Amino acid sequence: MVDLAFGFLIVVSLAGAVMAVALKKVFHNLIGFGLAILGSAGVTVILGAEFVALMQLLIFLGGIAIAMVFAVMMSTPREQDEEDRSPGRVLGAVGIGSGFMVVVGFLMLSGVFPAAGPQDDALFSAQHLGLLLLSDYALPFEAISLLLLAAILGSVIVARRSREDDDLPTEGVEGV
Amino acid sequence: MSTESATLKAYAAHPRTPEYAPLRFGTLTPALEQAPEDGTYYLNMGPQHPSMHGVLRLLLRLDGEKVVECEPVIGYSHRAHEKMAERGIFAQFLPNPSRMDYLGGMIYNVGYCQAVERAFSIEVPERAVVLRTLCCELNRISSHLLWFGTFLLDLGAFTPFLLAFQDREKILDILDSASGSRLTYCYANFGGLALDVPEDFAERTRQYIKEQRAAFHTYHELVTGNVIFRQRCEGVGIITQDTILSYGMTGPNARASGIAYDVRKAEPYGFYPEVEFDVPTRDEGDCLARYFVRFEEMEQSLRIVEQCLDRLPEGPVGPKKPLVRVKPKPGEYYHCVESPRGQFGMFIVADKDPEPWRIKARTPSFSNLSAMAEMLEGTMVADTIAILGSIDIVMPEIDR
Amino acid sequence: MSEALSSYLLFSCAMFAVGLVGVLLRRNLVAMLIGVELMLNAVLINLVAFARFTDGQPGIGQVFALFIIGVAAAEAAVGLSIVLAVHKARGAISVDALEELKG
Amino acid sequence: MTALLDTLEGTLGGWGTTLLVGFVALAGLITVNAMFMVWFERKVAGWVQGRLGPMEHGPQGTLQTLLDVVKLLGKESIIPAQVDRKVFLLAPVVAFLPALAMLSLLPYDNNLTMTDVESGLLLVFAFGGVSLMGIFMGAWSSNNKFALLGGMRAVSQNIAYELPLLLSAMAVVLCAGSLNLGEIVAAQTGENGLWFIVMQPVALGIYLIAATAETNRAPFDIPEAESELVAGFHTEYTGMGFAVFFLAEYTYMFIVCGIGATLFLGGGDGPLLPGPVWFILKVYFLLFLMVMARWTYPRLRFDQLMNLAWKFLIPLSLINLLATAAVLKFVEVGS
Repeated sequence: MVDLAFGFLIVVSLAGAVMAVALKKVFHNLIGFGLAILGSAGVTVILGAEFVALMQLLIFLGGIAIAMVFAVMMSTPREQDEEDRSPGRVLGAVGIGSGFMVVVGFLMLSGVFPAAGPQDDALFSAQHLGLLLLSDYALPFEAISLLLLAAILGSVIVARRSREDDDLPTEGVEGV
Repeated sequence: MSTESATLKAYAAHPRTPEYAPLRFGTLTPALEQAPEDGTYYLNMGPQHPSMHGVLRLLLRLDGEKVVECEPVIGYSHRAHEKMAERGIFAQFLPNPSRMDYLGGMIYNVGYCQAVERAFSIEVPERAVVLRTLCCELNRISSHLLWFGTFLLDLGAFTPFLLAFQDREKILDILDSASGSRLTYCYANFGGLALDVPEDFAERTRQYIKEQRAAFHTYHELVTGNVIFRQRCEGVGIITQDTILSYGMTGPNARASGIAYDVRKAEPYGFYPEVEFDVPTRDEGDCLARYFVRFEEMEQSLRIVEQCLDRLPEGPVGPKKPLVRVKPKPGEYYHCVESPRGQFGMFIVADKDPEPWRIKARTPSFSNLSAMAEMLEGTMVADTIAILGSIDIVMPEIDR
Repeated sequence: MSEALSSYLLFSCAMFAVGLVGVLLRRNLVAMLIGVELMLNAVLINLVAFARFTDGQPGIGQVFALFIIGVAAAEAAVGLSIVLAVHKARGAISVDALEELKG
Repeated sequence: MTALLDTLEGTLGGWGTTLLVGFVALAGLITVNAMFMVWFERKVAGWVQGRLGPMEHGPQGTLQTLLDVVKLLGKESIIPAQVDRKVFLLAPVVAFLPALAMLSLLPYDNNLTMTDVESGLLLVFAFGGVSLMGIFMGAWSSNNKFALLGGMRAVSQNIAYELPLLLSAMAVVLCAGSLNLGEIVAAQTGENGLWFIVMQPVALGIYLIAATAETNRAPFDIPEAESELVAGFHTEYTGMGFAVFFLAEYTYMFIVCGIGATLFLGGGDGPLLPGPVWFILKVYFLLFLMVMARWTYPRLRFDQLMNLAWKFLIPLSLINLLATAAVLKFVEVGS
């Protein structure tokens, strides 16, 4: 049963990933991206990491995908399909991608990892993760929060600057 | 225009036809095909839109949700009322004015009659004068109630709409019992009224006044103090006095900006000089001020109705035989009345014929709408709807 | 199948490759961003899989998976605001609009 | 009933039976809830506005919704020429499907949850994001400016209100010490357990406001504000497409109120009546509040809505969270 679900999720997420890359309209890419994330969140659940899967859904799907959709809506639909799709480009990109896949896949499969069998589920609980984050990994945790803060400030500044030079009437309307 | 037909040429040569004015409206339409370069876009609101009060079309150029430019496009319910007047005798135009402004039909009907009576010196019995005033004020309340309902509907509140309509229904019943029609009245005719009121009229009206005062209390509790309503209205769509004067806005919209002009006081007609009432004004000029002015007007109207009922004389309500053919005196005449939306004027040009040579109606909503386009710039889409609702326009009155 | 480390590794490898192709192939900035996110997602699965099937504290893999999610969010925030800025300035969201950044 | 289950288990196996029974139960719940809610909403509206509401079909008009559904089913589904067909058709499904998953997570009683997930609360909110994708797909593919504006509004609103929603729920999570919905209920029903409405009245207020906004209900219904945007993101949808969006909206209302009842009102806790009945009663009490708000208030403007979220609700919920944490710490130190 789990195998069946695993196979299904892999097919769904790889199909989504291919859609996300191959289709021409960015909005369709985004739908594919959403599918890929849904599928891989399922894979993460099968791996027993429920909390990580949740975060995948919440942040990749709820946050990033929505933000991207927003960016797509801001741009006009016309400019979304003028793209260079010459056979050379496609072949080159796919060639590099499959080359990578072959090399890294081979390396991974031939690698010897200290196998431990499936681990105890208690070590995968959100509680355990929370304790780890606040004890052993407190420093990286803080670093990540600093990174996020910097990213938010940076994006606000970048987005703000481009707003300054529009000369449309702004009086009487509060900033959103 | 080389292929102009003989008929068209003759028509253009006719002294009645004015020169074609350059078309101001609709010049933006071709731009709908193509988005402007600067990231703004056109949004075509109406003529089929839930909150365009009939068939107004607003062409908005938007930057996100902000209105950059606004162009009202009118004419979708043009029925050539003024031209119709020239084709019949004066009495044949009687049913038309109430079709122009279907919310203030009684006032338009009475206004036209008074204009003709004043022009050709027709006597009106005292009872008819009082009854006309009374019915006009009831009509004003019903119009304001409908405005109240639709304005709140535009702001997204549904309940006040139905409450207001329930109260308006009572007025319509009363006017129905007197005139026989509910919306487009033809109650007044030259020299008086078509019918006398039924016996229980005074009693029913008094009962209604009592109920309406209680209903006003409900409205205030439900709406006036509401935080969201205040936020949506306060400081939104401010009309300055300059704008009002330059566009010739009248009525509650002008009074909400502190211009205490009311035809009933400035150029008294009918029974108004005899009754006591105030002209409510506000200084803010925003949507909230217009809301308050209309509310206070409804209360003043109730006062007038009460006084009319108290002082209703006995006697005939019109000439024994209906005055169908009036005897015109050549000349130009203007008479204006206070409609629920402002100054409604009838300009009559008469020669010796029994038909009017020309009738021009000065309708208030046209000026009000023209000024609105100026106010909308820089507001948000939601405000557009709120402002449009607060101005209270009636499209057939603009298009005629 | 779901009990073998190699199947997860192959899966994440494939997803990473698809993301890589996306970044190389597309000229649209948002589409390229999608490719990058796919790659990050693949790495995340890899980390969790290793945490599940290899020796050592299983929390570590997950903690780093969470860090990756955080980095992905930060990257998306900055990336998208750059996309918006480019769109405002150039009227297009293609990398070709940024030619002059070449040295 | 058990015999039927046994037969099913014989033919389909354990998993299949669970799936089938769960699916049938959820589908039943969704349909019955939507039908009841539409009728309930009309009746409450009638009551507020001093009229009767539907009266014609069935006692007190109870069959009115059924007939409405039949009407919608019989309508032609118009697909405008310029839409992106695949996305257009997919959108209502994407908007609706997460509802199934979310409903299966609700604890209808202490031990009655279809899927008991360790972090069930977070999962519910995560699926909320998926349904937002559906709304957006509908808005984008319609190729209509009103729909697009509605979609933009929907997304900004949902992003803004997701934060206070999560933050107010987190205050409860702090009190309960768990993200599991069943355990949150258990924390309120134990020996000296108190419903969290007592400890977290502020959070409940924030939660209700944010939940109303998340489900795009009046007075926060700006994504589909009919007086401005005609019908917002579902302007171009007719017949079944519209019906599915409609169904999704009512199901999400049930879900957010179910979560609200779980977090603040003790889930299925109550005397005399069995747990699920109490749960349903509490959910419909919260739904009644939402319906009343719809028939009482005017709609907010877009920027006012944003200001309410960013300048008032989020700081308030942060302060609430902080105060909760501080109080809990003091209690812990004190004991």
